[in-house]
Amino acid sequence: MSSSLDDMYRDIILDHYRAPRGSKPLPMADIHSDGHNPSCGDDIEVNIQVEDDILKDIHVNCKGCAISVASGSMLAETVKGKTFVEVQRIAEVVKAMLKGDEVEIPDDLGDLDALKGVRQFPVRIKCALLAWVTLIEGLKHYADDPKGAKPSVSTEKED
Amino acid sequence: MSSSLDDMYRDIILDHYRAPRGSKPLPMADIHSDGHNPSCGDDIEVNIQVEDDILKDIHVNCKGCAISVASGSMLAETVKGKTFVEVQRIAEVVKAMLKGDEVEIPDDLGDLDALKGVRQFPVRIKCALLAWVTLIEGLKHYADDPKGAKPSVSTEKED
Amino acid sequence: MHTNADKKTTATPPVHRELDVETIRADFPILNERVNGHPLVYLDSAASSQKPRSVINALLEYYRRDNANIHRGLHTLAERATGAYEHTRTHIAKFINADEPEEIVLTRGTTEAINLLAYTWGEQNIGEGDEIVVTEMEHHANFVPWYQLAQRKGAIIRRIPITVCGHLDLSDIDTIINSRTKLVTVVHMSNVLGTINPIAEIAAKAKKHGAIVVSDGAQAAPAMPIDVKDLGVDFYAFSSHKMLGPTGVGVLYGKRHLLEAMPPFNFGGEMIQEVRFDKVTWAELPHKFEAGTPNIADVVAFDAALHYLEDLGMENIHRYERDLTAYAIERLSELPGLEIQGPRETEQRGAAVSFTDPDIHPHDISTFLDSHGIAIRAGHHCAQPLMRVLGKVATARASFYVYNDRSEVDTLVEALKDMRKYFCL
Amino acid sequence: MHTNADKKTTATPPVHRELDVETIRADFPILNERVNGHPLVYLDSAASSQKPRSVINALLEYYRRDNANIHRGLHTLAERATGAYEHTRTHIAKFINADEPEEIVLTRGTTEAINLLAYTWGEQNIGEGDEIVVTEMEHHANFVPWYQLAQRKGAIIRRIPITVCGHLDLSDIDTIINSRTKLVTVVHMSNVLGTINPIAEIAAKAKKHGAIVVSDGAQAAPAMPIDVKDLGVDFYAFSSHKMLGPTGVGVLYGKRHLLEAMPPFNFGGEMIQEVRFDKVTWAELPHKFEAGTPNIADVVAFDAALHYLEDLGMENIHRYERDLTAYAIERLSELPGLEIQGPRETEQRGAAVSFTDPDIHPHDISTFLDSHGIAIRAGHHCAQPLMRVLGKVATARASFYVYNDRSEVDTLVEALKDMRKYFCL
Ligand SMILES: Cc1ncc(COP(=O)(O)O)c(C=O)c1O
Ligand SMILES: Cc1ncc(COP(=O)(O)O)c(C=O)c1O
Repeated sequence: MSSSLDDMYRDIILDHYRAPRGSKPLPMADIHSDGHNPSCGDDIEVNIQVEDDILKDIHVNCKGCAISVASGSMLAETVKGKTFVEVQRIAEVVKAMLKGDEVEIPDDLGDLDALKGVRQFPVRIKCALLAWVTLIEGLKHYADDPKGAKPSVSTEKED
Repeated sequence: MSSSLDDMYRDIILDHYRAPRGSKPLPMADIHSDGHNPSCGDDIEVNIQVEDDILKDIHVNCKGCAISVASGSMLAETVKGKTFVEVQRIAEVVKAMLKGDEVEIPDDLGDLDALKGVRQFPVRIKCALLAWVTLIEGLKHYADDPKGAKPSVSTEKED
Repeated sequence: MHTNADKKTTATPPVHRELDVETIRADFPILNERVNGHPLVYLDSAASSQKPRSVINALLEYYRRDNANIHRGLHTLAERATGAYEHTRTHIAKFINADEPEEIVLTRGTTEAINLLAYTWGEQNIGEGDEIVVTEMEHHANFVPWYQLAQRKGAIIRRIPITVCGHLDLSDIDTIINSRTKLVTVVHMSNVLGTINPIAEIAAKAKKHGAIVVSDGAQAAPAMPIDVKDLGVDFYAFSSHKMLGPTGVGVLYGKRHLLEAMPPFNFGGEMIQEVRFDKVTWAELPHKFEAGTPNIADVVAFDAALHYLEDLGMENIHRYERDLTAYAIERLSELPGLEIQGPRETEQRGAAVSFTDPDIHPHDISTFLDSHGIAIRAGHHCAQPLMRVLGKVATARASFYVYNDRSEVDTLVEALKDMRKYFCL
Repeated sequence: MHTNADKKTTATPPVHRELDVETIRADFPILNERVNGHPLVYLDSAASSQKPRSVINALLEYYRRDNANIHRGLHTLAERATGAYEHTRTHIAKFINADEPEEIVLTRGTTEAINLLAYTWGEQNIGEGDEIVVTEMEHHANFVPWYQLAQRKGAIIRRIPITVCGHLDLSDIDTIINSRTKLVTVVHMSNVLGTINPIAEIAAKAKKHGAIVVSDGAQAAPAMPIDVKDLGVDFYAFSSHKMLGPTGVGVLYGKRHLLEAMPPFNFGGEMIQEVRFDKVTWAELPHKFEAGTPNIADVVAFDAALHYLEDLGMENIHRYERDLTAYAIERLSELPGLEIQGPRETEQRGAAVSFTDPDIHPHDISTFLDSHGIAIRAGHHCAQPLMRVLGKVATARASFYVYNDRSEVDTLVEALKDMRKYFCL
């Protein structure tokens, strides 16, 4: 097995992929956001229940490759219970990391570090990004108009 | 000097080129025909004075390369004084020869044999053809309508 | 076997002969590459084939001895280059049994060939309410240009659906093709399903209504003997790079009277007869459609690819691929849950085999196989409408060519077994 | 001197250095050819340049090691091929000082680049009564597409005339470019006259009226440093095959905001984002304009050509050519009756030198020179409107590049003397 393969599919990623977190549907979500990468066929749905400025609960439904599913699962695990401001910051850090910037992943977000291996596979970066961009879009949309229609994004325009 | 060059520019051709026959304008021509090869810039004008079915006199005015000028000059020399039928036949023989068919050039048309060397230079065949095609077109036109407008042809459509 | 094709005219094609794959493989330098520590197993020829030494050498020789711009040159190199370029055109005409070289227009590839057609024949002949018939299994190259044309013109796109087995469903063909039909365009062999479509049969239906018939031969031309007359098509398109030739060369075959009636596509040098500031006239076929300096070197080298194919014999290639595909389908069927797309029987099928795993996304399959040195393609294969019909977002696709053998199928199957362990255990 | 360019990033370009032509010549295998018993004297680089070994080897290496289809592949070869292809795009952007690789669209050549522009930007932005400004010295590639567009749209073509010395006559420029002007397109260097036009100055005039500025760099890009920002152009087009690169590759540079607003040209794979039977969306720049499998191998090898040129230094090339051209003009002027077209002084002039003999047709000149191993071009050079202005049906043209030297000019001049004896004595 080549080591770069194992760099990408780290145990932690395979673990998230096999048992995605946040897979329980949320009947009463406040934020809904859809992501879609047509060339991959990756499809993601992010639903969030808000309480004050906290992301109280989150549901991520991703149909896609191991990377996009694991990334969505990590997202669900990471952001649950955090404030809007914190989540925004984390999402930006992950985006920067995936795009190749040298960023420090805070210790309490240790799992996310596993996504770094994806950078060796340029065509797969957008898979890892999809969940995060979908989340950011959802938050932005909610801030602008809490009752608005749900946004729909893609990460294929950025590569 | 390469022998193929001398095959094309035979002395007889250079002689016709340097002193083209039929260069005297005909004030009272019955047949007028124009030929033009845009990609070469070869331009030819053939004017013929008819008496009964004989091509009594001919004027060929060719602006072009040595091959087109020599071919026009040979044409003037050859067809002068011959009948329509004879000329038609000669023109077809020359066309066939230039296109690579194995044809016999009658002894009395000896000079024309010199045009054979052109066949080694595919891009120049249309130069040698131009005068003959212009002549044929003029004859055809005259047969159809002796008072009609003069035709205009090109040999660049045939290669 | 004489596989290092040269420029001599090929003798009558050998019949009923097995391909000697070992000898063939020796002609393809890239097959000695190692990928991620494994010998390269190249199963992505439907995307682009590898090139034999004779084709690579033809390029080399061209640039070392003959290179010059063509058609307007009166010097020796220009004449050699022009001769070689036109020689390939003549060869292509023979290869697909066209009437004459003037019916062969050289393009960048299948995509450009079809776009040329839509911009010229299409602009001129398609009007409001006219119908264009396509199939559900078209590559984007043979769908989007027609879709755009229809949008511009107010024309209607009608589709021939597919059966669950991956064949065209011709049961409604007599309604789909009707008196409003102006154009019927059908992929000869699907790049996803492998299906070989009954072009002649469909062409006959189209002809009854006076419609023009186009076929996209990008996958078929590399794989089987092509006779445009037997197929009954008016236009046929294919790409050099999928049939052992260089990238950047494609072919649009068209019947002379149709090509003659069409306006030019691109404008510039070589395609005009005369240009004045106030009047422009076009060159004769096929130059009318080849504006500017063409991809001379690659066209010249494509000749060597055709020779290579002819030396093997297109019938032999077809038979060999059928056999290898049958073996691949048989072996892939051993894998639990693996779903194979397209026809099972190999009578009307080529060597592109798409499959999906119930649990593993095709992109993960491809990445995993690559770590074993195995190159396959994963994605929608530029056939998103078909993917939607199949209910898939993507498939994995292994595709085989003359240099592939059964042992490579075995390597693929073993790796797929490992893969399930890797991702699912 | 390090002329065997490789893939390492080039250091800062060498300044004020003489070209070492002997070393350069050793890099071009074709220069060892003999033609009609004479060593080849290749004076036809304005039609197509010869290729250094590094470019030929890049092709070879690509096909031997990396060949695969690009962009959608998830396997190693596909990633290598994609990387190499996109690497060239980035290199081109740097070579002409574009802001970003997305502003570089890869085409078959200059001709296709300009046609793409006319079909997309032109279709969208030119209407009835709008004016398109061209010059009298345009190559057909930069005239006929605009002429056709104007015909379709009822737009008006206006021409910048030339002076007797072969420069653009800008005395009426403020009438020619006016508030109705939508597009100004000017050849950067004339392939017939050699004139280098003041693009920046004309662009400034055009910009005052909000017109778009296009320049045809087919002859200039091989010969001098190009900075699209200094030139002030919106679009710039050129061809690989005239600048040491393979045939089949060209470049359309365009400013991002303009490219973004333009509709696609060809339709098919790679250029779409999503295709449904009833809706199609486009991929991002630059892929929107690159439908289908591109000419991958040649694009990859073009990188080696750019390296080779950079290693020599474009400033050095320009200076060398100027010097050689001055020598050629001086020597040709010795010949009685020979008429040289274009500027005499070499400050604003490149290395294409057209001439005519009062008694001998350019085709005969070319054929005669070829018998001495000398390759020149004769004809209208795809600039028939200019020929009409010059009052010529054709000219002979000798053109020089980095591998030519003064001794070859001497050979040309001696042969021309022999020629007059051959034809006229
Ligand atoms: C000034 C100019 N423009 C355009 C072209 C056309 O370039 P291409 O034939 O590579 O498309 C040429 C070369 O022939 C040229 O010299
Ligand atoms: C069926 C089919 N049609 C068209 C194409 C497009 O060919 P190209 O990319 O060479 O233009 C392909 C290949 O990608 C194909 O498989």
